[in-house]
Amino acid sequence: MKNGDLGIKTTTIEKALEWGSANSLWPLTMGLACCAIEMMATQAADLDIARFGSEIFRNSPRQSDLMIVAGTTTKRMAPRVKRVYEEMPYPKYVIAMGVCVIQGGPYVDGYSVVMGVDKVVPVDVYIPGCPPSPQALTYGIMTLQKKIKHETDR
Amino acid sequence: MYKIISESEDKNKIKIINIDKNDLIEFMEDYKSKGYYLSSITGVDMQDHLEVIYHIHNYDTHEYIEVKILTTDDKVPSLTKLWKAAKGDEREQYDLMGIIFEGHENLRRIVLPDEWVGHPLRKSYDLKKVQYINMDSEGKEHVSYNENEGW
Amino acid sequence: MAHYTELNIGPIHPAVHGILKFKVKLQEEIIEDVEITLGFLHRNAEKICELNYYADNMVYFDRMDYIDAMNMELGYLTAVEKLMDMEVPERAQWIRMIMAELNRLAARLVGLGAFGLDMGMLTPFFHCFIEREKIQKIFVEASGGRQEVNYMSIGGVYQDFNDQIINDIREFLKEFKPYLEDIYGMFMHSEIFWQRNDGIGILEPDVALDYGVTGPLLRGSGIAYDVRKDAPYLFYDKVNFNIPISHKKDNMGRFILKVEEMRQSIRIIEQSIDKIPDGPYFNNKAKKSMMLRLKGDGEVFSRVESENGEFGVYVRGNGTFKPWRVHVRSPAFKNISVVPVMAKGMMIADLIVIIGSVDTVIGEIDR
Amino acid sequence: MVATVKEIEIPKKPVPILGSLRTMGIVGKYMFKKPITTQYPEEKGEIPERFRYRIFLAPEACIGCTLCEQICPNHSIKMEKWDFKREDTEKLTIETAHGERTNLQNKRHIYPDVNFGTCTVCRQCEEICPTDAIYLTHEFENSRTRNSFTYSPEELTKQEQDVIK
Amino acid sequence: MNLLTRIHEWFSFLGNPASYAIGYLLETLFIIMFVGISFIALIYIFRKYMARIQRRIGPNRVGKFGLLQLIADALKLIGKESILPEGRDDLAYKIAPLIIMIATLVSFIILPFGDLTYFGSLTITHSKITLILLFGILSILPIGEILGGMSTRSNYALIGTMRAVAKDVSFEVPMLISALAIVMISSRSFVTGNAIVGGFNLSTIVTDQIIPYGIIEPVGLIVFFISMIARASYTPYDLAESDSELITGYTTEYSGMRFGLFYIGLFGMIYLGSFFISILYLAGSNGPVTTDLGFIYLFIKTDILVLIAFLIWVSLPRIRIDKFVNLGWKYLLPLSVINLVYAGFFILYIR
Repeated sequence: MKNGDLGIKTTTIEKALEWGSANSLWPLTMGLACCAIEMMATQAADLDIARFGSEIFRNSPRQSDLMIVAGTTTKRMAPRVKRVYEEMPYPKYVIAMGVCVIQGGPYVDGYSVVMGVDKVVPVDVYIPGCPPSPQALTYGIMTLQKKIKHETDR
Repeated sequence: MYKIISESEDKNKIKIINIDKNDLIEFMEDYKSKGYYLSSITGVDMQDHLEVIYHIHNYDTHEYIEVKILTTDDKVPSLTKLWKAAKGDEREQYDLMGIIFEGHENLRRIVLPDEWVGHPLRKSYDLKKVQYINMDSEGKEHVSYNENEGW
Repeated sequence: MAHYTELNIGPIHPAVHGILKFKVKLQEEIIEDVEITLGFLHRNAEKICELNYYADNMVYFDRMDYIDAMNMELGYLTAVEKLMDMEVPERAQWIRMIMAELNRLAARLVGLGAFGLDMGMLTPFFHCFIEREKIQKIFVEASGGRQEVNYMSIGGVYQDFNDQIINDIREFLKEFKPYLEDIYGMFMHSEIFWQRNDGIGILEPDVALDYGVTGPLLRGSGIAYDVRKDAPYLFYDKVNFNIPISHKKDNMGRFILKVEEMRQSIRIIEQSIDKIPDGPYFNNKAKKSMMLRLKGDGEVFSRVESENGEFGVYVRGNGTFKPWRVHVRSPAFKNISVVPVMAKGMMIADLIVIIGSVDTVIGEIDR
Repeated sequence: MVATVKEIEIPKKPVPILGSLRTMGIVGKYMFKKPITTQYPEEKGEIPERFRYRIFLAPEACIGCTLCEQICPNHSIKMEKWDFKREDTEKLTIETAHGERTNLQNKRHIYPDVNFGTCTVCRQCEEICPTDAIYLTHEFENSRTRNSFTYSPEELTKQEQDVIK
Repeated sequence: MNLLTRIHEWFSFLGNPASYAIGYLLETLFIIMFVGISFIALIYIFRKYMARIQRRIGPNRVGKFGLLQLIADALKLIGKESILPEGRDDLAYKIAPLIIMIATLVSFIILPFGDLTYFGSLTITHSKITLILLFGILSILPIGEILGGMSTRSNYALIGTMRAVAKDVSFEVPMLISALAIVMISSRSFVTGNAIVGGFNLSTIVTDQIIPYGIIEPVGLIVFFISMIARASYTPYDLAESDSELITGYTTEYSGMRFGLFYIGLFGMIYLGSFFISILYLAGSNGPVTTDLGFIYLFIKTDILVLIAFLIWVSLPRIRIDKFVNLGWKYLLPLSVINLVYAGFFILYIR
């Protein structure tokens, strides 16, 4: 390859940026329901999520990279979730935490719950559990990091 | 003077007083003057009629009383003039059960958007007819039966 | 014509403890009017309860006040057991009481931590969660669930206490007492904390009663109303504890009162842990293969003291396996309705503190 | 009635600056204490025995009674046909909460199929199962990048790393 | 001997004009690089320190002990999309973070850093009025805040800006007056008791500080410290970007690297302030044993101050805006004036 130098260089830069965004996922403080408390517990001392660089929970969607949809997304909330998602800058990632946001969870019979947040925003990683324990959420974040670095396809 | 139709007890030893719905205001005014406060309002759909159950509570004598009225035309008098606690409760019961509280100054839906069709806690509410909500750029919510127009 | 700034606080905002919208009319920084919009977490639990068997509905009650799951379960169970005329063995009742108080502690800890965060105090939050984690470990040991425990069942509890759990609870209490004083000190020694809370969010007792407010908010206004004393359920009439009240009527009084209640909870647990008798932890009438075949008839209204106040459950049965109507008297729903009264004329920063002091849980408000 | 009402004591207001210094002292004290963090992926921390997360199935014990399907609050469990070869399991003895059971049969050959995307881990199925065929385990590392969480009866018997979705 | 002449010596084969030019350039680069590296170290230390207080571990996965965490953060912020909000004031929106960043960096160049072995004095700016220059540059910072807040047309940012302005106005004055007291004291030599020229020169202030001025006028130190934390908008005075009320105040609408610049400004301000205090009140680069290690002394003093500021950040709640402005005008201003009068009497006494 004669003119491949440039290609190698760009991939290296891309790799570096990927590495950067994988290791510094600043989550948005968006607790919707029960899972929010477990999200807070993940942030707290026992299972310090700061070890992975996700220390800073940003309040403004403009400054966050990761939206952890923690809790039931109701039909009234869905447009707002969508709007918040659109306010985030690229590259942005979404974790669906808990079964309510995966497929409706305990509220599948109901009339006012969205059956899966992936109908509203594109989801990168799904974490089942009701609510997922902090360990499970940490594992989910690690899965997301691997996904950003193209290391896994689980 | 109000007339007590019948008295009984529920399984938790709470006194149930059945009265006519036209006597409600008078009855509640009397009990308010005795030091009772409104605790909760429950609507029960009995399919041919609605039951509205008021739980009132006296903080001094520790007495709980259940007041039950029946209505066949969904309309009952509002208690907002007596207790402010009724404001939220009545809105909620209107929203979910479809009980119209006459005299409530702000009888709007509280947990569902204004355009929502039907009252979900009614036994006749069809859960299979799914409604979807969307929001326009000004923050107004719109409800439709079409899946593509909302979530 | 005065010029107003309109500020939407919520639905997603760090200060509202969940998803709730406050539409605030501001004149400079002074609040003229607050309008509350609810319903972003309306999960139709009451409707689903009508479609399910009695035993299934525990799941939905767990998720109402999601940080105080045990008391929610207790509220439902006391109602349903009365409806079914089911007796609960003594051992199960003591276990329930310990678990309910432990969960009250856990819920209060979340409240304290979030209250600190509302004011920009970063550290108490972490210390609160360290202690809460210990409580959750006890829950896991007993029931298998961390937060939404689903531990109690109709006629008793799912799993028995073993010696290790009792030891763990004792150990936890021993460590927790000085830690609680430390956390309390972190707040109380700071004069800025006093500035932010002293005389802020005044709630007059007659207003509180008019709005149907219960829990620490009502006790903070000087009215000694606690369901545990008013209409004792479980064995609350067999243990010694105080109902703290405060005539200060403001945030400060409520804060001290909440911490005092935590101390009383510790007292209750300490007393009841010695009193657990031997015996069955389950009523055989509701044994596991019978779970689907429990019938209820009649109507019942039962109330318990949850983290936020009087949590009432109205259940109507019609003789079948499924309840006809389940209604919840939500304390936080009543409590949040006084926020506009308390916040009027205050500053925007005070509103945040007031919301933190009312300590709402949205899952219970919208249900 | 043992519960008594007691008015709380309001402590004195702290002195400005000195009070804040005292707060800083209490907060700063913890700098010299050891962190309590569990380094999760390497050390799992102690997981209590009763901790429950993922559902597993012991197919030899399942008798296809559909009780779990009925009790599940949100219909996560569906019964599904599966040709599981029961070799000599009719003679198998299984110890259950109701004592020992022998001669277990699954005449309709139906086994539970769990949708873990809605399962709330409420443990009612484990509780009601008469033969303890369905049980919950500590397995919690099951996050996916795809929304496919329906476990067939066969997958329910496998470990998480063997179930590739 | 100072850094400039040292570099000039290295490059003297190029002739005088060229070597001096290179000298200035390298010197400035050196300081800016030093400042940049210590920013990174500072943020890393802050995270670890805060984690330690909260009984956590802090970042430790990226690189050894999480040392590469900040680089990952920076790379991410660079790679991030920078959203331009609709209805913005374009120029103001884009220039605001730059103003903050440049003002913070430039102010570091003015500080007298003291001596270091072999290199000699590290001070770059040799002016007689560095104190005034520094205050001049510090007063540029609010402009960045105001531009950033007003240009985005968000209500949160608007209220945040109002607060930022109130903060800057009410704390600039006590800060200046307490600095004036220092000028008064330093304009009379301790050693000889004679009047000396150059009270507005930071270098002179340092060299003349045999006893740290913080011991002579503790009131001034406290006033200055509080004002410094307030100017740097740290808790308890972080009203302008109070997390729980105003999302992030005037930076609410900023994303990507533009936000990163604000973020650096936040840490830069506390660093600068600590340098400033240790120069004015804690005898700067004067140390007990040798003057050769002056820079190290200054660095240690500064870091201790920064750690104290961080401890205040993590432990105290946020003050309310009216009390905050009251604090500035009703308590700090009179205190600083009293301090000024006291300084006057002090000068009379040492004569």
